[in-house]
Amino acid sequence: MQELVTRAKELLADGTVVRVLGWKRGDLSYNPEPAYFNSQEELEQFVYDGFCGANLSKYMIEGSKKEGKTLVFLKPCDTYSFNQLIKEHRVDRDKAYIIGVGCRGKLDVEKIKAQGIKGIQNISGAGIEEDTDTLNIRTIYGDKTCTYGSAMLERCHVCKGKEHMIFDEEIGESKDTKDADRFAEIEKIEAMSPEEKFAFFQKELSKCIRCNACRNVCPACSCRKCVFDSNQFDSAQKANVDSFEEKMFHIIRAFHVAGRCTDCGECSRVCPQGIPLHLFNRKFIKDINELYGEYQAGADTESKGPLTSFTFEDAEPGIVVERR
Amino acid sequence: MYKIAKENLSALFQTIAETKELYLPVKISGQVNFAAWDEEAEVSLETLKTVKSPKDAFFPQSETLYTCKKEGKKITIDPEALKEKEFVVFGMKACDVKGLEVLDKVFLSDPVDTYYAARREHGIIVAMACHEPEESCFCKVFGVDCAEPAADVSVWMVEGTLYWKAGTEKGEALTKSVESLLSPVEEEKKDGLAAGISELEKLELEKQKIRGIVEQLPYTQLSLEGWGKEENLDEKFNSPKWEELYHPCLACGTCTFVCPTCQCYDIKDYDTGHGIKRYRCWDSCMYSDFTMMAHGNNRTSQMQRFRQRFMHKLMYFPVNNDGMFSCVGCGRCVEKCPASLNIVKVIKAMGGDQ
Amino acid sequence: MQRIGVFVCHCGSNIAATVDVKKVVEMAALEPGVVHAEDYQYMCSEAGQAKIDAAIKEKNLTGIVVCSCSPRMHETTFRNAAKRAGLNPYMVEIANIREHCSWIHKNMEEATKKAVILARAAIAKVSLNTPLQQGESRVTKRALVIGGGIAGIQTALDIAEAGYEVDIVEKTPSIGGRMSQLDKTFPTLDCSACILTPKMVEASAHEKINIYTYSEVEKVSGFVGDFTVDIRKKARSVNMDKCTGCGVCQEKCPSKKTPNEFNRGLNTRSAIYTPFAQAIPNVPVIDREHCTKFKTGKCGVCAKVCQAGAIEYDQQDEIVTEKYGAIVVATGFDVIKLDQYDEYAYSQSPDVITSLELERIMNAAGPTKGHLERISDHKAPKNMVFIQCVGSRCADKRGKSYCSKICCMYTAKHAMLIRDKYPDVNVTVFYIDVRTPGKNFDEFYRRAVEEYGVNYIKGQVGKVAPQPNGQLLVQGVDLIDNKQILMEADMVVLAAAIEPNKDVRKIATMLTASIDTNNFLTEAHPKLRPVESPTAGVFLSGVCQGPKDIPETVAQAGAAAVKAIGLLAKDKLLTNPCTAKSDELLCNGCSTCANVCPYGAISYIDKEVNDHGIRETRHFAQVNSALCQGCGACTVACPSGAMDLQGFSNRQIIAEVDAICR
Amino acid sequence: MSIEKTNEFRPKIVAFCCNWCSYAGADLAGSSRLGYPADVKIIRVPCSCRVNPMFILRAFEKGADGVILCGCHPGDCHYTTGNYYARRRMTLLFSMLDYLGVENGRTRVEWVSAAEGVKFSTTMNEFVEKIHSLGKNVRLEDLRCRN
Amino acid sequence: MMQSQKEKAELIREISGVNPSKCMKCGKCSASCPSFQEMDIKPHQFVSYVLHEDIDALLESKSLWKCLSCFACVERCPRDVKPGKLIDAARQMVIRQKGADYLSADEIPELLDPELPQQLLVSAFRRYRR
Repeated sequence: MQELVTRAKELLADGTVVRVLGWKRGDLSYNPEPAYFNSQEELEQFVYDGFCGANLSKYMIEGSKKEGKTLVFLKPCDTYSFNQLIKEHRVDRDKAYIIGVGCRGKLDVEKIKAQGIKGIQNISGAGIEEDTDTLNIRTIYGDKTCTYGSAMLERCHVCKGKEHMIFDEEIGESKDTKDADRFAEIEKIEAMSPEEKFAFFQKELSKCIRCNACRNVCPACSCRKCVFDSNQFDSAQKANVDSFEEKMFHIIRAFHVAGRCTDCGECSRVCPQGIPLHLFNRKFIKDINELYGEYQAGADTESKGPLTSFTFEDAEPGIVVERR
Repeated sequence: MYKIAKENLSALFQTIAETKELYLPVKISGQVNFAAWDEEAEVSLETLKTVKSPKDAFFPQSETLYTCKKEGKKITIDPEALKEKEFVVFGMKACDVKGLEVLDKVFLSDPVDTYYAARREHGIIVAMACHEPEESCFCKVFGVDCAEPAADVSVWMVEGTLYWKAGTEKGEALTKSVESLLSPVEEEKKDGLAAGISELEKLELEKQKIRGIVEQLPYTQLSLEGWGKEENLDEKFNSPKWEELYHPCLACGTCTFVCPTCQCYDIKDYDTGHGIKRYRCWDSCMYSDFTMMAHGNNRTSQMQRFRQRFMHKLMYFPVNNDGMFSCVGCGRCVEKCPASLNIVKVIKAMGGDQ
Repeated sequence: MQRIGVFVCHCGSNIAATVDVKKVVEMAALEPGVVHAEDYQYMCSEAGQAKIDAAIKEKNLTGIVVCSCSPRMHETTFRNAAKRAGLNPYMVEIANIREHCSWIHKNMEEATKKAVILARAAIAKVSLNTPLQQGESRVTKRALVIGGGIAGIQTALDIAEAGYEVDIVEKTPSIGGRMSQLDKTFPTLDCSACILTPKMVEASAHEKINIYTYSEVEKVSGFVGDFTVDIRKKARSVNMDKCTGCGVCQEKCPSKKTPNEFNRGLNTRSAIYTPFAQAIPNVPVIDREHCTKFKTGKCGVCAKVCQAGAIEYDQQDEIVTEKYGAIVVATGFDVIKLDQYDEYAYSQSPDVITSLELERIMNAAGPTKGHLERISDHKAPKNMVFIQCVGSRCADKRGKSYCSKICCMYTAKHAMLIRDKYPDVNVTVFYIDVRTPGKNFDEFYRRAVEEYGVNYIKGQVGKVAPQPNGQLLVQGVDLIDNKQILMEADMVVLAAAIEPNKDVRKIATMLTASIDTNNFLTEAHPKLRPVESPTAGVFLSGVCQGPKDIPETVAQAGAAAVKAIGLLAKDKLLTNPCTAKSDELLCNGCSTCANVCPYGAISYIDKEVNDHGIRETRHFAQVNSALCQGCGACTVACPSGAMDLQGFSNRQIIAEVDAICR
Repeated sequence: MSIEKTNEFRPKIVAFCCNWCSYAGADLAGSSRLGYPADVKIIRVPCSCRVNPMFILRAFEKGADGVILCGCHPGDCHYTTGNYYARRRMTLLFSMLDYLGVENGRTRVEWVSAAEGVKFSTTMNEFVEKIHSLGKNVRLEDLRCRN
Repeated sequence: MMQSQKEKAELIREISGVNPSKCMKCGKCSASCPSFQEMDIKPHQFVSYVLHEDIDALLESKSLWKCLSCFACVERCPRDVKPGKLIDAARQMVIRQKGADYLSADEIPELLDPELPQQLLVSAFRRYRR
């Protein structure tokens, strides 16, 4: 991590960049926040550890509007989002100096708490250089441990790989964290009866409080004004008035990012109600892969997305029934 | 003071539910929130903080105000009926109860919000002590004692026994209705031979233990110096710190929707095809269309919206309400903010201003 | 709030027999905004239209709904009626209660109920209609034809004859194209040059036609009626005004080793050259790549021998910018490369040739002066084998999936000509199918077989193996006799597939005209608009659209000309107002909409906007309403709902949905 | 009206038809007097690619029991490519609805040319029958819209 | 188990992965075939036999054992039909029939005869090793 700080200071000093977009140490051991650093002194607050899950690429939409170049730290999975944003002219490549940072999986404090660990005072073992599989957690109620893997975000278990799709330089080692099949959960649901599926999603979506965190954090949701905030479709927008509204919102949210979603997993990470929102996006990804050929949004900045292209031989919508 | 064994609680809930609506922390798909009780409900009283605060029970996220119906060219208006049935909210925490005091200031002062008032009138609160406070809690900063929740009924859960103490007339009435399931606590009896102390003493020890833990919490020593005073208003408002602080904010409504004191709402119409339902729903000052008017919005940047939330909680509200902050230190926003921003970071960052 | 009038038509008994028209009127009158409702026997009649006229004027209507037959029938009628009454014609909606209701339902109650709902939907829609104005755009009365082959020449001539200026841009030094390389043409066997040259001369002499040879289209902007095109005139190194076309320079040029493209590389040419004797213009160009002067700085023979002093070594490429109202693409074709077809030994033996090479060999002006001989040893062949479908109808990557269409006929032509001129040469044709649809085509083929004794074998050749003695061993199959055939041939002629000119892709991109997977330009409609590109103002002439023979090409060239003339004849273009429109405050410039637009109607601009007090420069989509045809693909592709379709807006369609589901 | 009072389930069905092929196909069905149930109500759109998934969900929200989208046959689109985009969009949308446990069969896409009056009528008859067999839409409706 | 001609045709299509309806009857396979003269059913006919589901005749044909599996027909077929693969598949069917479907690798030596093309052995092993 110190290497990142040193390099950031160098780049600030030699004028390559005028600011740094990274993560700032939080006031608890697990809540660093995305932050701009404008000087070498401010960089003393910089942190990069297992809790730096936030994908900084979307912040570069604003970053691109600022004067001068911004140094941005991107994890391997974040670089897909950045590419996609370039493709959609939402960020300016020339305004960004990208350091691809290593990643050994990102942690979710909710997963630690779910293991019955309360009153956390300090967590060690989350550092990026620490080569340990155990997190040691000091709490008000005694010392606890858990494995790194058990505290990892879902997305890291199905990691797309630790390669940066776009960068100016790369710093730091990564560790492969993939230990599950990306589509296993989707297949499990697909195999359910319609009644079971309906019950499953009804229950999950009933938790939705329409806070819009999933939308606002999503790098693909970069509309100036979401259709759900416009008066064209008069949606309930922020009110959880009827179960239909939740379904409508989540279907359309996923549909709007279909073919553009890089599966960065931010939506699931931020949901205050723990709704596995990636199940929607990933369903579309799976369908696109199966019906229109493998496609990974954000793997490049040129390719045409699957919903803005077609082939004459595309499957008919009836395939949905035939495949069952 | 009464008590009931933990294993008999479901009988208690059943009895309450026979005559009243009962809301309590229920786990659904892995998350605990206040919900109506039924026999299948997975009740989770151990959960310290429900994701959303229980303010829904009094001020629902969405509620219909009235319905317009159209027949031919005639329009009729039916106001929604006010709450008439008694209901019990079981397991609210001291901070949540304090949150209601904040809401009362808003909704029960003139003009009275009749929908809210009806719910307050018919709602019976059973508040529970926080036996294992966590690192995100800072209720003590706002003068809340989580060991001694004051409500219609206060309850403690010690070693598998729920202790029950009515605090108001409503609470007495509720106690009466379930008396058959409760047994009185005999103040003199030293039940634990080894401990040799009475149950009341044991309860006092538990409260002290809780207060001890609270002292150790990282945010407990937070200073509110400078906040809530009119003379500092301009200085806080104009502080350059806001510009640095707001950056990570995603402009989602998580903090406002989990907050026990946020009380802003929007009023919208829904066309059902047969008429219009006018409903109100929580709004969030984090949203770009909050207080949107025909000419646009008086807060045009996210910094201004971000500032609004904290200035409201820590300045405008206390200035207008005899120093009562509209934050109760429940720490839900600390836990749930997707960008790890929170009111504590704001208080700390701005604390050094004066 | 709109003031809506509803007019319910009985259509005699067509509607009234199954729909209670009075009930529809009664129910419609209750809808919000409806201030007038009436019924009439025939709404489309003059008396019916007069009722509409009167109601609009008396009740000050802002929108009307006519419940009648299909809008495909009378929408225009009622729009015109509204217009006459002073109402914007796009404030009219039709509820189709005949085709979609009275004619298909028997139960009066049901049909009436449905008619009421359809009326409600139309009322709900019209409440959200906004007056739309047909846009106008001016038309530059000049056409550009890209490609100077027979297709381009014919199109240019036809347009010029109608009185409009036409520019032809031709990449090579002369117009004439593929047809100028041909010897004879089927099925009449007249000499290609004899019929083409007069056309070339006519085009070059026509006062309305301006020819840019040795030039290429560099950039296209604008849209139908108003294109701006940059044309690069490549440096010819010869002054066109001074040159007399005497040809001395070519004779004296010491560098004569360059493969002659016109003769398909069968012989060589000088570095300063005109591609062929009848070239127009008859002005040579210096091929700078092969010219000693340009390569080494030494030489300059041509300048010395040129009496007219026309040689200008320091000439530079020149960019000409012109405005056009219409653009015709006539970029033609080439034959495919055969290096992948090892089994036919095309790369190994000079005596395995393509049919186009045979054309040059047979041509009196060709490398052998029209004498049929082997390229390897100049001996006259005794046995010739023609192989059909080389690279055509091919499922693999080596060839093309389509039928090249012209090969069957030109092979019959070649076989016939050879048998006629050299009766002792045996000609064998291996074919898969012989396709001769066309006037006198099959008769022509039969003559080759019956009168000229050409040996047609149903079957394909598997291998051509050059032998040490210079012969070609051909191994084929006769599927009728079910025999494998091994025969020696002196020459093998391959009917190579044709493909669109390689440059078409570049040109299509500039024009935002769509092309198919085979690089043929796509027509606006495969049956009904075969000479128009989906991009307005762009027309297709000749093989760039699909394989064609000469008469078809000429016919299509004429058709493309007529379409272009039809456009140029207009002073102004009225545009369909039901076009997409982007909300500049919502659009984030992501370009998704442009990716799905089939007409290239969407471009992006950077402009300062005032978004409720926030002033900033934003990058957003703009729809060119002259190009947009109003399909709405962009509106759905746009995630933020910034793109909407006028006349079929999101809110209008939703209002219809709501009214129906109510 | 008395139809409303009978207990028989009368589905609400929205049919989006493209202006150039399917709407004309429906007109042809009409002029050929090829009947189909009155439950089907047609909305005219310029092209199948104009149909936003939100329109379909909106219909269900407001109480539709089935939604069918008709457009030109692939390759015949008046705008050359519109129905290809529609095809992908609808395939993905339908797949998502199926995944959420909404009965498949409530949505359908059919390519109907201007000459296929018979096909239009048969398709609508089949579709109405299918919706009858599925019964009322309860998984995608908004309860507020119930009568 | 007795299979109908239709089932056999299905099987042969499945084993070979060939779609015989792609054939445009150009005969290039037969034109390319080095063993053409010795075959009773010619390579292009193979495709048509499968298309017309006349499999028994095919299985009895001596052509099966004359094909060298040089795959010239596969390489040169302009329609990507791969007649050679059909022949290969037909041979598989015969072998499977003899050994009651899916014989094991050690049974193969006794089935060997000098006429058997080597390619067949190789592909047989490839298949039966699965």
